[in-house]
Amino acid sequence: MSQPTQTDSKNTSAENSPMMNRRTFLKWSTIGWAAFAAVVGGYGTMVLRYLFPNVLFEPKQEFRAGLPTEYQIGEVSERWKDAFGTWIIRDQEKIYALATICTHLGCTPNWMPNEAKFKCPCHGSGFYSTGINFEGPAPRPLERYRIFLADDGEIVVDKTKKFQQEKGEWSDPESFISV
Amino acid sequence: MDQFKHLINILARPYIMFPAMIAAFFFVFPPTEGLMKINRRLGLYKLWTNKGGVAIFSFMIASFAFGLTDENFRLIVTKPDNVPIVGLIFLVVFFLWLAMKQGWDNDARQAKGLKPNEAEDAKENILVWPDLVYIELIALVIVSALLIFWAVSLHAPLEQPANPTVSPNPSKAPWYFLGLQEMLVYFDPWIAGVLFPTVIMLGFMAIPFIDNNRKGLGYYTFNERKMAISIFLFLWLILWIFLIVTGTFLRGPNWNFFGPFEYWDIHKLEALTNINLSEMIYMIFLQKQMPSNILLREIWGILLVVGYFTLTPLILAKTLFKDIFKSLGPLRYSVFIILLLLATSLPIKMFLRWIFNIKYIIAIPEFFLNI
Amino acid sequence: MSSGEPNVIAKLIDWLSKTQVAKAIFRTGIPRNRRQRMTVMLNNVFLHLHPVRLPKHAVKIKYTWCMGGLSFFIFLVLTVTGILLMFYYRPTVEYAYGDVMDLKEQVPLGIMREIHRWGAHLMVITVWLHMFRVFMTGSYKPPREFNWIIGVILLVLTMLMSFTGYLLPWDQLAIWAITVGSNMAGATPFVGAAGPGSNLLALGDVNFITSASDARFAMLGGRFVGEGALLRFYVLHCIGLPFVIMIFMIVHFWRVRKDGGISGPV
Amino acid sequence: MGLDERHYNINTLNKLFAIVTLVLLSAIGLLFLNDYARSWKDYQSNFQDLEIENTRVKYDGEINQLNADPQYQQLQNDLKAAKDVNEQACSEQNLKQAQATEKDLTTRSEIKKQQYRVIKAQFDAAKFHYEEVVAHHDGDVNVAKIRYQSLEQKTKQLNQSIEQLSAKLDSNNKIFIECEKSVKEIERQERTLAQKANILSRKLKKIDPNEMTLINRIANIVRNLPIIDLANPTYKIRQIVLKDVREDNNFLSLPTVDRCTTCHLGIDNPDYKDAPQPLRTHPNLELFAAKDSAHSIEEFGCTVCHNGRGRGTDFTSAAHTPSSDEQAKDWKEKYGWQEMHHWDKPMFPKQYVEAGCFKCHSGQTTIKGAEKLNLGLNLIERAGCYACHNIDKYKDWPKPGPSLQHIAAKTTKEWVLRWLADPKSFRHATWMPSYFDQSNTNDPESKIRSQHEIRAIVEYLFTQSENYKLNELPHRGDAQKGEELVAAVGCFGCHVKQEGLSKSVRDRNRLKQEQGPNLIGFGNKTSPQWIYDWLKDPQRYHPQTRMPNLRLSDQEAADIAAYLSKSKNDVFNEKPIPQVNDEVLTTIVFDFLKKSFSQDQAKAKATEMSRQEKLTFAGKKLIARYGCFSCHDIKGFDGYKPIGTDLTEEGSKTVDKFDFGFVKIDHSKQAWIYQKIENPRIFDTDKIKDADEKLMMPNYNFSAQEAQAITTAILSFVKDNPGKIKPRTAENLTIEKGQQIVRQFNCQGCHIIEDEGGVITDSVNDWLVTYQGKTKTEALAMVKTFSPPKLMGIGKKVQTQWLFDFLHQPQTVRPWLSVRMPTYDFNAAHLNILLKYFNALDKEEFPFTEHVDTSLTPDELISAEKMFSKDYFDCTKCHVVGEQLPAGSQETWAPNLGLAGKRLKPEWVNTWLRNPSAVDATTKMPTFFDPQNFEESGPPDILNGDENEQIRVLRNFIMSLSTVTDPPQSKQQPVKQTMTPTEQSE
Repeated sequence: MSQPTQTDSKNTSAENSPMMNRRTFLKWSTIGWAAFAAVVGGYGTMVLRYLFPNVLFEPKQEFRAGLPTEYQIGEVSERWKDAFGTWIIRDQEKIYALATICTHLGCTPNWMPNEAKFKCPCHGSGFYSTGINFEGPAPRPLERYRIFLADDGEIVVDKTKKFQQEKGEWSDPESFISV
Repeated sequence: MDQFKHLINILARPYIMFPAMIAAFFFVFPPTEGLMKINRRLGLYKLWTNKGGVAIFSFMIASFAFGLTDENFRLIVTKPDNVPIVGLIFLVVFFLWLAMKQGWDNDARQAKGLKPNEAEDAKENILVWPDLVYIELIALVIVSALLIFWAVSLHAPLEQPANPTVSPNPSKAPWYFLGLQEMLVYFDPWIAGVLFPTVIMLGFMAIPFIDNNRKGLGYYTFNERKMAISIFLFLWLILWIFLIVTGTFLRGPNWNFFGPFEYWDIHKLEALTNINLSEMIYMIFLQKQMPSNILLREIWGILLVVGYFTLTPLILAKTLFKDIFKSLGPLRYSVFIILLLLATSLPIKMFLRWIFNIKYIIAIPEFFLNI
Repeated sequence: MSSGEPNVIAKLIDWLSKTQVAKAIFRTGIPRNRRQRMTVMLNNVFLHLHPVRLPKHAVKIKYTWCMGGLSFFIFLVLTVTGILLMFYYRPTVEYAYGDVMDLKEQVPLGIMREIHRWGAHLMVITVWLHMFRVFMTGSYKPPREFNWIIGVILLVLTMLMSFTGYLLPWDQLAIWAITVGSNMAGATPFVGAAGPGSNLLALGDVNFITSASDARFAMLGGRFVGEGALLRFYVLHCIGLPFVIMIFMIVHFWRVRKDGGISGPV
Repeated sequence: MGLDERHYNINTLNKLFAIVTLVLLSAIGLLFLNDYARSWKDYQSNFQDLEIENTRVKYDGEINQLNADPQYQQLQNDLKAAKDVNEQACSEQNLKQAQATEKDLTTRSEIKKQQYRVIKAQFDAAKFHYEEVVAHHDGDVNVAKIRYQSLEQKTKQLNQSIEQLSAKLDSNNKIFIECEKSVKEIERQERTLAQKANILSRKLKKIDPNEMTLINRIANIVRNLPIIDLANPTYKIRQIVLKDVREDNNFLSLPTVDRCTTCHLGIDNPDYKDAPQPLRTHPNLELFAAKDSAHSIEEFGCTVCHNGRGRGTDFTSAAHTPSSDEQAKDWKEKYGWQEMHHWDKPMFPKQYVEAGCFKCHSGQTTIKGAEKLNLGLNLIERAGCYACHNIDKYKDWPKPGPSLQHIAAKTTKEWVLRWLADPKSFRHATWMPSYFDQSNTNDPESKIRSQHEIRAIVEYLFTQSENYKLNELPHRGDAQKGEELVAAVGCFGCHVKQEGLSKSVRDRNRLKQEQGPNLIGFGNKTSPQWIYDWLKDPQRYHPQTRMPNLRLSDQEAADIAAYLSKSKNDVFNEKPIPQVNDEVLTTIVFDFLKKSFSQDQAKAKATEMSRQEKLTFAGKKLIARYGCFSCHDIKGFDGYKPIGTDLTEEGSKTVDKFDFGFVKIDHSKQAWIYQKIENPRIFDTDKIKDADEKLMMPNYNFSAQEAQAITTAILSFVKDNPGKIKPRTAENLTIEKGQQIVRQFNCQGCHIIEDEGGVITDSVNDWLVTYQGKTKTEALAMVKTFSPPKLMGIGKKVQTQWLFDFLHQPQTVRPWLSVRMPTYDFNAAHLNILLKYFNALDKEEFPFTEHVDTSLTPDELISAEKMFSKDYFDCTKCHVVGEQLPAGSQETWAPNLGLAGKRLKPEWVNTWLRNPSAVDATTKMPTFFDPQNFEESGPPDILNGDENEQIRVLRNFIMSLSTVTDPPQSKQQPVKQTMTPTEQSE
């Protein structure tokens, strides 16, 4: 029932006032609605920014692991095994951080220096010092953590990011430090 | 008996079950006249009669009862959070039958030149008080009673306290998203988890604007809307409900597939090593080194994907979907066909995986862009 | 068979319905005649969601399956049980699990939680079936296109409601289901840290989309499913999404009536 | 108009709408800016500039050093040369063949690997399937087996070919490695040498815009823009969350969250020592903040020590507290500082910062690094604050004042009257505080009342004084000898005898010397007979006294009594004693009576009493009021509770619980406490109070420095339990208990224990000069020998049983000492704690019995005697053996070896002989076995020159010495046998 009046008012608003300048009309309403759109955008931005707090109370996933020179070439360091579940290994060209979680059922393997391998005590999976699995039921190599050098030259290991060999991620520059 | 269960376990494997379902689907819900004829000849429409309904439900209840005799089946089906899905299966089948039955009845009436049942009914007006209000009240009471019985007989699950360092194997999303998780097997998360849900939502919203068939409003019918119903049911039943059922009941540790009567052995291994299309072309066919240029490396896949979304619509418009193209017009048709092609990309990717062991058609891990 | 008693009761009811109080509340008397049955629908704020009369097919449960009505009813059940649950539940990582445990073990009629959870599952199913019915009767066709869109939005909201509620018990099932679910958000193109194109949104060496600034983070309020996620999901589950869903429901019901009532053959 | 059904002109509405929307838009802009502008961002920006500057300076220094390093120059040249050589060797042509082969091999290997991965996965699955089929019998075993075996075969083959290929590849690639080897090696050396510079340059590239690429420079700005700073800003709030350091928040123990480092950015970095605040380094990095310090910031945060509001990130909300009015003014100008009223634990101002230590270190007697707090605690201990104010730490401490049970035997009423009226006029730095003539009682009326109060107290004291029969003086004492004795036997370990003592110089060592009273004025105070009686057996007069028995002979005691009685204070002695005015006395009595009776009854009762009755009645009431019984044993006050406020949690009281009266000081806890200590009655100023309502805390006349120290200590008494305190292990608890006894009995007055104490040394020095005729330099050289021994490593050194016996009943180890180890009245519990304490300090097991065979074969005995003799080590040159005094000069004299068998632990003797200076760096014992050249150090002609054998045999010999020559010092009569070196040398 309101149909006719609606169309009426639409027509009249523009034409019916002789002194009205169509240009001014457009100008002001453009400014008004543009500003209104900006306001709505501003509200949206407010909500968006509000969703990102300035501080987090999450447990630390990064740890500092000393200077690269503290690791010998060919060494499998167990320094951070208990505290952070990480082995740091240095070979001829690079340093990388291996997760101490067996890919079979999540046990913690042991490093056997004499046999130069990781051996999982649960089901006997074996891994080379590179993390590649070679014996036992483990379906895939151990995972590597993100590793990089801090400003002061110390190694930082970031456990939030993992690299899996079978996905070809070990060539990612963040998965090792070249020395 | 064991042999029989073993057979079912094998038949339930996705690469057997899924093609079989698709094949059967188009005979049961024929989208075209041709298929409709086959359907008639095979007498499949008889499913949508009372007798057919009794048959369907007897079969379902019998198989379910038989399944319950098996320990592994029982274990997974009676898991508290899985019970709704068992209910879902029965409800969906029941309402599918109900809708189809009324549809075929109406179709039969219309074939005789009569109006559909609903039209007959609609001639008469009924006061809402008390008929409808009372019916509704009864429905509410039934559902309330059902909920209370359900709540009393089945505890809501509460597992170990949350432990962010130990993930259960398998870790499953809530059941209504298991379809998406199942897609994750075949697609990267950004497709399965973001692109597909968005497209599904938008696609569903677009249905009223794509379907310009004015027939079939306000009454059940199949014949008048074969194509629409067939496509909708394909998406909803096969690509959504069926994937949820698979994800819930048939996916075990390490997201490995397990038959309904199979023990969820955490040690089960499957050969899951797949090859990217580019690797296949360069390393297996051409026996060459992979080019270092990404674009050059993935050009085949890119061509394929672009071709799929540009050439296929054109070809289809000239052949299979000629009529549809005509009735929809170019704009509607493009939207329709893109949505449809996106939907069919899932089964296509599945088949590529099963047959050619293909992982990604385009693999650019450098930009997290894998298709 | 004494005919006296029912008469007494009937008289009593009759008398009661004529009191000023009853009139004040119900306006209409006992809906006995046609006029009264019509006015009762018009005069009652809740009943007037319905029209006064309907074509016969629309009253038949065979046609409607009552799924829309049931979805709404379950939503109300969930609202009530949900409000009750909030009295005993604290959304912090320290307490959440224990509180849910206590609901099961200690809180009188803590079975509210079971009703809430199964009701939630049931609502997802009824909403799907409602959509299925609407499709099968072609009810999305003009003039009801817009209401179909609202319906799809309500469907998505229903699933989001269920998804956000899934985390609250704070058990292994909960956090890992949400972890799996939320990891997908992390793969959103451009704004997800693990999504395609996220590394394009960088200037020089400065990455702008990291695990602490992407879509997943906004959703979880943290880099993992932790206390931030629990609180955010709780707030969304209890206030945010119900508020939105209610608005859409109002529009949905309004449009059902305005678009010509329940669909029927033309 | 009516036709349109319109009222407003649409154009006007449009305009209006546009304008209000623009206003709203600008409001939103303002909102964002307001949110963005935070003062900590400015500090972080300043810090960045500093950091850049700092890094640049360091980098430049590093580069200059490198350039100056000839080795580096050499490497650069070498590198150039090696590269030139390489250009030839590694030229394209030479390597063409190898490169082609490499490419081919790599491709082949890659393809094989690809196949291997697929086949391996299939093989694994087939293997599992086979196992499963065998186990469950559900399928064809043969089919599964054949598949499994064929795949195994394939896997092996593939693996083999991959290995072959990689072997080929390795041998092929050798040529590359070879040709680049030298360059790589040099480069590696260069990298090692320039490591620091490289790290610094990398850092510079990250932080210094001048070193950045253009895009990074833009990014560096963009990342900190409003809104965008959600992603990856450099301006960040830094916080330390510590789950194990708890913050006490009204019954809730919450994890500490400190954001102080958001502004205090250089706090743990030694490079910012001179940076402007808030960026400056912590002033004591050795103990605090630094990573390897005892309180690293990552482990302890800030507020656990400093207090304040850890979550605050602006100057005021962090609850900073200025240390002076000037600073407050300065802060107001600079930072807009305001006092934070809504936080009960504002930061400690700088001068009281040590108050934060106690909450974790409450068990320790001396808190290392907290000098002011230690002084405060020691002052509390010495002044006996704990007697009136319950402080949990001092629960078991003895009363600080002397017993007044037998006061009539010690002194006269007149003396006590004068003394109470003004103790400082007798000994001007006495620890007895002043009760009368204070700021709230110095009006004429109060003065008269005070006189009567004193009179009443004295009357009561003397009435209750019990009979005490003093021992008769056996001899006439010789005051001069007495003076020498006081200097010689060690009285100055705990006492001073000084007129006109200045209180401002009382540091912690001084407090040790003031363990007992200043030895002046005895002539007025008491009789020589009492002094004699006291010296002979202090416990008889006052069973709880900490004054030990020096085992003085009758003559010695008499001499000292004579000497001390000589000291008199005539001014004091002539002070008039006011007359008693009955009216005033009655008022006092009445004031007390009316608390229990009605006015009329009280009046009646008061008038009924005789003067004497009034005096004793008022006396008792007054003693109860002033709490004299808290410090002194007074008859009739058993079961009376201390009168002062409990101070155990005084530091946790909120400011509003303190009554500041009309005193215009800063309304803060520390200001109040300081003021109270400096003038205990000040908060009565301008208040109208009845005589018995007035504040009565006595005045100790503490110096400003002391008041500050005590304030620090009282502020530190809090109820917070941060959780992360020194672990309460049995060992630590033992040490704490031991320290308490050491403190109570002032062992450190004479001995150095845990690197502290030995304050007697100065007086020993004086004694050497005055009475031994040594020159100052001589005295300085030998003072160590003549002072009581340092108690270091006692647990390792001394046998437990011997130590027990010794503490119970000292015997002479060093016969030349004039200073005596007195006999303390230790009970068994004390002794036990002390033994455990000394053992725990050295981490020795307790109880511990060592079984070492110290027997000698006849041959070994001969060798041992040889080594012991003049020809070899000449042990008797320094050591006393039995009654034989050493031959060498006095400054090298060393303990009696005759006691070694019973006294020393054999293992320790071994270690000691091997290398004495490793045990005690300041020892005068020569090192016979040079640790640098151990194998060659011993005499070659004994025991075949086997040093280890020599040490063992010598040890066994020393351990057996007591049985070889019977030492004259018998345990039963150690007192009489003491010889002074003077006697010996004559």
